[in-house]
Amino acid sequence: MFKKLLIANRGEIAVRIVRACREMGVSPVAVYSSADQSALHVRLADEAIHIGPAPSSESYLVIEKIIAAAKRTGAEAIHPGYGFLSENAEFALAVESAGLTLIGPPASAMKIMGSKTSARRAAIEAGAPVVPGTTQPLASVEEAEALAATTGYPVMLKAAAGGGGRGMRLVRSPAEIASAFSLARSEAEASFKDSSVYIEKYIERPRHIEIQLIGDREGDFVYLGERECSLQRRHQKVVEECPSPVVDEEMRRRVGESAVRVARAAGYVNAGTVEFLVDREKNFYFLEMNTRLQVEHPITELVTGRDLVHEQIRVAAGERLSFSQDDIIMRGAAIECRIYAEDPQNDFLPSPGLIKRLSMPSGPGVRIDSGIYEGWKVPLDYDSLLAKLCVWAETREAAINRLARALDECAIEGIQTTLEFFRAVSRDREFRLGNFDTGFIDRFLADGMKTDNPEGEDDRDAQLSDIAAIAAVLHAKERAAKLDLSSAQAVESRWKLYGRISQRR
Amino acid sequence: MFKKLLIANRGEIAVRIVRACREMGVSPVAVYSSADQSALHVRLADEAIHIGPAPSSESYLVIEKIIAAAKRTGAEAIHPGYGFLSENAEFALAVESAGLTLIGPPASAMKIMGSKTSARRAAIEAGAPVVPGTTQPLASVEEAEALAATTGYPVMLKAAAGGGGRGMRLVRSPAEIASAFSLARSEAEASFKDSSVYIEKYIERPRHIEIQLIGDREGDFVYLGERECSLQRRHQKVVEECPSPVVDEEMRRRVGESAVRVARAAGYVNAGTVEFLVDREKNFYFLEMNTRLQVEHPITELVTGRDLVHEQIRVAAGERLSFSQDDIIMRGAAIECRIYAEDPQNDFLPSPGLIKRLSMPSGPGVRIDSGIYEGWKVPLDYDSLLAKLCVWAETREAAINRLARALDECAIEGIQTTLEFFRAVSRDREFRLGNFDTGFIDRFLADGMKTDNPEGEDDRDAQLSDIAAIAAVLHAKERAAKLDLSSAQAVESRWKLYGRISQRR
Amino acid sequence: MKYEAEIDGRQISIELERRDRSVSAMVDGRRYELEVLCPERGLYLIFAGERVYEARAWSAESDLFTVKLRDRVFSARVIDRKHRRSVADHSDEGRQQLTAPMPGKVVRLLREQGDEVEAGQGVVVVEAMKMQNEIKSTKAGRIVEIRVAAGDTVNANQVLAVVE
Amino acid sequence: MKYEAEIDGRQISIELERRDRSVSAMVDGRRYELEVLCPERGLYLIFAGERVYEARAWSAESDLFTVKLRDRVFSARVIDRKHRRSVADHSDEGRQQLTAPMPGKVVRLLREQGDEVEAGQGVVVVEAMKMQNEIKSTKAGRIVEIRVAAGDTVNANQVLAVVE
Repeated sequence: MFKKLLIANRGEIAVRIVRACREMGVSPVAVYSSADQSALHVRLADEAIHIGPAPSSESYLVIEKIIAAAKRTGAEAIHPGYGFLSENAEFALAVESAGLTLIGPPASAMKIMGSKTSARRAAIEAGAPVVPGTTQPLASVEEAEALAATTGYPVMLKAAAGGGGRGMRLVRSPAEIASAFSLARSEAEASFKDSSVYIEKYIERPRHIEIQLIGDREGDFVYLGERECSLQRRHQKVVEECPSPVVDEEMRRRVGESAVRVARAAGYVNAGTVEFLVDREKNFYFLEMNTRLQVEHPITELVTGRDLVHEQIRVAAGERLSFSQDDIIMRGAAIECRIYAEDPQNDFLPSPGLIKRLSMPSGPGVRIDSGIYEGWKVPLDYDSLLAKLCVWAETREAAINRLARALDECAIEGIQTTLEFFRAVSRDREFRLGNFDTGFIDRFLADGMKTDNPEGEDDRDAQLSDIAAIAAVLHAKERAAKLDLSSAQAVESRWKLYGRISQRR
Repeated sequence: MFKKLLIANRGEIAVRIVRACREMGVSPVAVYSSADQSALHVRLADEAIHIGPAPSSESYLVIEKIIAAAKRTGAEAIHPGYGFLSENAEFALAVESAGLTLIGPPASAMKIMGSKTSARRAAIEAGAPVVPGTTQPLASVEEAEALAATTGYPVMLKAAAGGGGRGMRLVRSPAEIASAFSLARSEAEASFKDSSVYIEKYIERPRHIEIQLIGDREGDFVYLGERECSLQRRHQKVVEECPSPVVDEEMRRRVGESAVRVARAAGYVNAGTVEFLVDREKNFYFLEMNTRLQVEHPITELVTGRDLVHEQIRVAAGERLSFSQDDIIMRGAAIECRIYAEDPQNDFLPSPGLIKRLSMPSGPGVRIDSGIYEGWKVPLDYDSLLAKLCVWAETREAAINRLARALDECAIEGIQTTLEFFRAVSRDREFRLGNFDTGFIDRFLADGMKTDNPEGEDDRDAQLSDIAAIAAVLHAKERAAKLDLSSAQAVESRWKLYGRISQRR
Repeated sequence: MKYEAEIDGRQISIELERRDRSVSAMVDGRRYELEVLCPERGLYLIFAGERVYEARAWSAESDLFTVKLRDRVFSARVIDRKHRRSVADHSDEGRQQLTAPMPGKVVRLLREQGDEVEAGQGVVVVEAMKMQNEIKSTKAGRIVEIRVAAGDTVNANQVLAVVE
Repeated sequence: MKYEAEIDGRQISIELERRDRSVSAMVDGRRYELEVLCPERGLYLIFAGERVYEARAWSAESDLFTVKLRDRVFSARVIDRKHRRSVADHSDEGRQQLTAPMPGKVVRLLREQGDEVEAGQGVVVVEAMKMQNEIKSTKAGRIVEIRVAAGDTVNANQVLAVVE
């Protein structure tokens, strides 16, 4: 086992890895930018190396600085967390050339999964179902028509060089395809200076699930069930659960085995996640593979009872997997809420700043992975994830009830967060029924985050709002009084001080 | 299901029950003494009733006040927690006569288990092994000799009216028994004005385990494995774990079934715990039954994945058990530390007072059940349990490592707590090996809580102690500076205030 | 003492008397006799008969408060009658101040001083936490002043530009 | 600045200079060049080369500090040279003050004023948190004063009785 491990990350995930190190008797080394010197991950580490100014392009993303920090402290391994350099094949190679161990897959596997085209090819070769269509550019509108006829309508035309929704056209019938094709092409040309367009079957109201897996260096793989990640806002996950409400034992086995085949085909090692779209008929399609630890890994840990970060470190140190496929038993249900520093009342605008007060829930079935503390000034330089609130309970319904309870105990004062938004989601009828797809949150927000009030709630609302107004007035008075009082007291204590000094003389 | 439930308790267990209520859609009602008006369990409740001055004999122990509070708020059920009225059969009867439901066993079962003699009789009738001997007074030294010969030496002579170790004599051989008998008798006479003495086999270096069980009103019972409770100080449990390091699947089944037979014989309903002594040969002997929820129930919840408080409430509401014996699967290992307001450096003297700062651990596998908050003044009127730190991990070893990690993250400033003591226990070699009995803690304390330093640690110690001294000096300076500064600032702001006032004029 | 407040957009008047722990309040004619403790800074434990409410209150701006009650979060503005006018002043007749809705960094300027802008046209781009935000003019006019440059760090509510 | 300190019973001398975040310290001849941040009240984040230490410091009495460093808790007394004598004063030659080791309630008096006591004999019983504690005289003598009565609430270190 490693004696010392460098964590090339910040925030809650760096804290998560520090904790795993402590639990394994490995000394954790932190790196930090100038914005993060007093960050929680630094506070909890044994050693900490400054790697540059606040912008991540000059600190957390600079490969040479990370390697140098590892060399300087004598760390033998590097855990990249998620984001930053975690899926950078060049970084993986640099770590290897420096004679260090990366807690992650080999660069070759990262490369295969790093490009849409090669990942899709690998998935097809491994026999995993992919969204029907082609990633090759369409030569003509006739080819588009022919392919659309084969896959069946609706289809999606996508710019090959695309991203962010530009150069995309949904086509619901053969009548629309010719004009859509030329529109998509010209939009692609305008946006990316590349008019190539390809065609894919359009999955209506899809769900988004992903399989967690881990493999050791001897080529053994185990999948640890799926996570449901359909609750997204602008393609960013906000609520995840494990297991998915639509996946049964048999489907789990099929999707899981599919995921393992894809990973094996890519020569994958260590923890990774294979994402799938699921249509209304529960057909699943390979989407992509994330070649790193995921933000939402804790819900898999809660349900399977396995510690993914411990296992990652063990596998990277050359140990065999400590469990086999038969050892993976799903128990109960877990849900994660990503607490972002964003204002749900104001179009989710970022809200960095000082955390004046912090109150986190605890008790049965609650797990908090946090990168913040009371008095910490959340910097504006990095992404807005503050902490993750995860709950576990015997059933999905019990987990949702527990989530609502835990959210009510939770308060982050000083900045705006998504807590309020989650309180509304946890009480939403459709969410509680498990009836949702990747469009749920946009629809939910368009409806004004309204939850149905049980009867008699209107009276309670009026009273609550009166009590809230009274509290606001009390607080306004208190603040004003404190200002006066503190000055008065201080003058008095100043007198005392002078008094004491003169006595001493 | 109940709409409203009154919690006849305080501290962490009241908070635990409030949380269960919230998760089940039941409105929680708190009661509080004058010392507890701003206690955490009050803060989290929907309604709160004042039931008298600080002494529990005038508040939490007054049956009429509890019943009146339930009546006044319209609560349909009462959860007594542990301690206070939880094992009081008179209270159980009063609740029943008031037309309310007690979350607990019927008064009849409490009565049977409330007396040593009737509990032992019930256990014998149910076929559970008991410590060989008799609870009947010995008529003569000859009878004592005869019985000792049957059970085998060593034996213990105990005052029938006894308690607190008085009137107890350990007899290791036939030669000692005559004088021990007369000494025990006269000590019993002096202490309790009752010279009756009985005989019991003395279990050397016993372990203390207990079976958690729960039964519904239809007479179905399920046992939820055992807890190891050997780590005691002055007969007070301080560290518990689940499962016990010495119990295997087969022994668990035997002890569990024994426990269920005892409960069934007593006409038991709801959650209860049957305690056993285990000798070096793994023979187990019925000790007593606790007819209530135990302090240490969370570790069973962590390992079995069942929520005992939810199940208690469901069963009390007339529902059938939501799981069967086959559903109970033990997964991994859990440990609980009871954080007491006591000073381990000073003979565990109580340490009530103001909690100036509070920092609780979180992350994977950590559960905190706490009754305190930063700014809370721990009253001197009640027992010293502040919070429970529980950890869960895949194996016992991993759980101990996690415990050490979590304890290191934990800080309670302002009062003395047992945290430091647990840090030493978690690093103790014998504890880590699982080699202990009920005498472990006394021996550990007698050795000065010393843990073996790994090599090279002495240098680290010297450096750490220097750094600690520097921190102390920095803090001393800062405090002194703050005193000066705050006066200076205040005078300045006073000036500004005057300035503003005069400008307005 | 009388206060005007606005809570979640609703205007109310509050009369409030406090003697130690006892608070008598009249909210739009509804009377409350309360006992109030303050176990933590900004935390009010409010007893109303049998009911108990834990209210957390904090403020971002001087007269704007956030109040959390269990599962509900309220925005409350407590209005001092004397200053009412000055608070209302905020949006001037002819001039429009473009302010940063969040702390961040000015990434680039989309217009220059002296430019004419349409309503809804972006003037400055501010970035924070990897999200970019176009600060738009809400009305047509001329940019009379730009107070920031690319690269500047700005606070929430800081004036970035003035449109007339 | 020079300080005398006692840490876990060990006497040390500390010379310490602080300029903003930079702290130079000499502890019994060992030199430390440190960078120190204070992210929370009483919490010192100390950088020593590559190493980082999170130290929490708090005090019960004015010159007695508790310092927690990860898994270790230290007791430190920072001694102001001028006051050294007065601190040492604590235990008088002939007189012995019996003090409460903890806050609590006086349950009963075991002796009366004027009684002779042996060393180790109990004088007052104080209860807190359901635990009773006999406060014993450490030497033989006569109880010249009892300052509390049964039922009184006492603070830690409060003088309960005086034995001469």
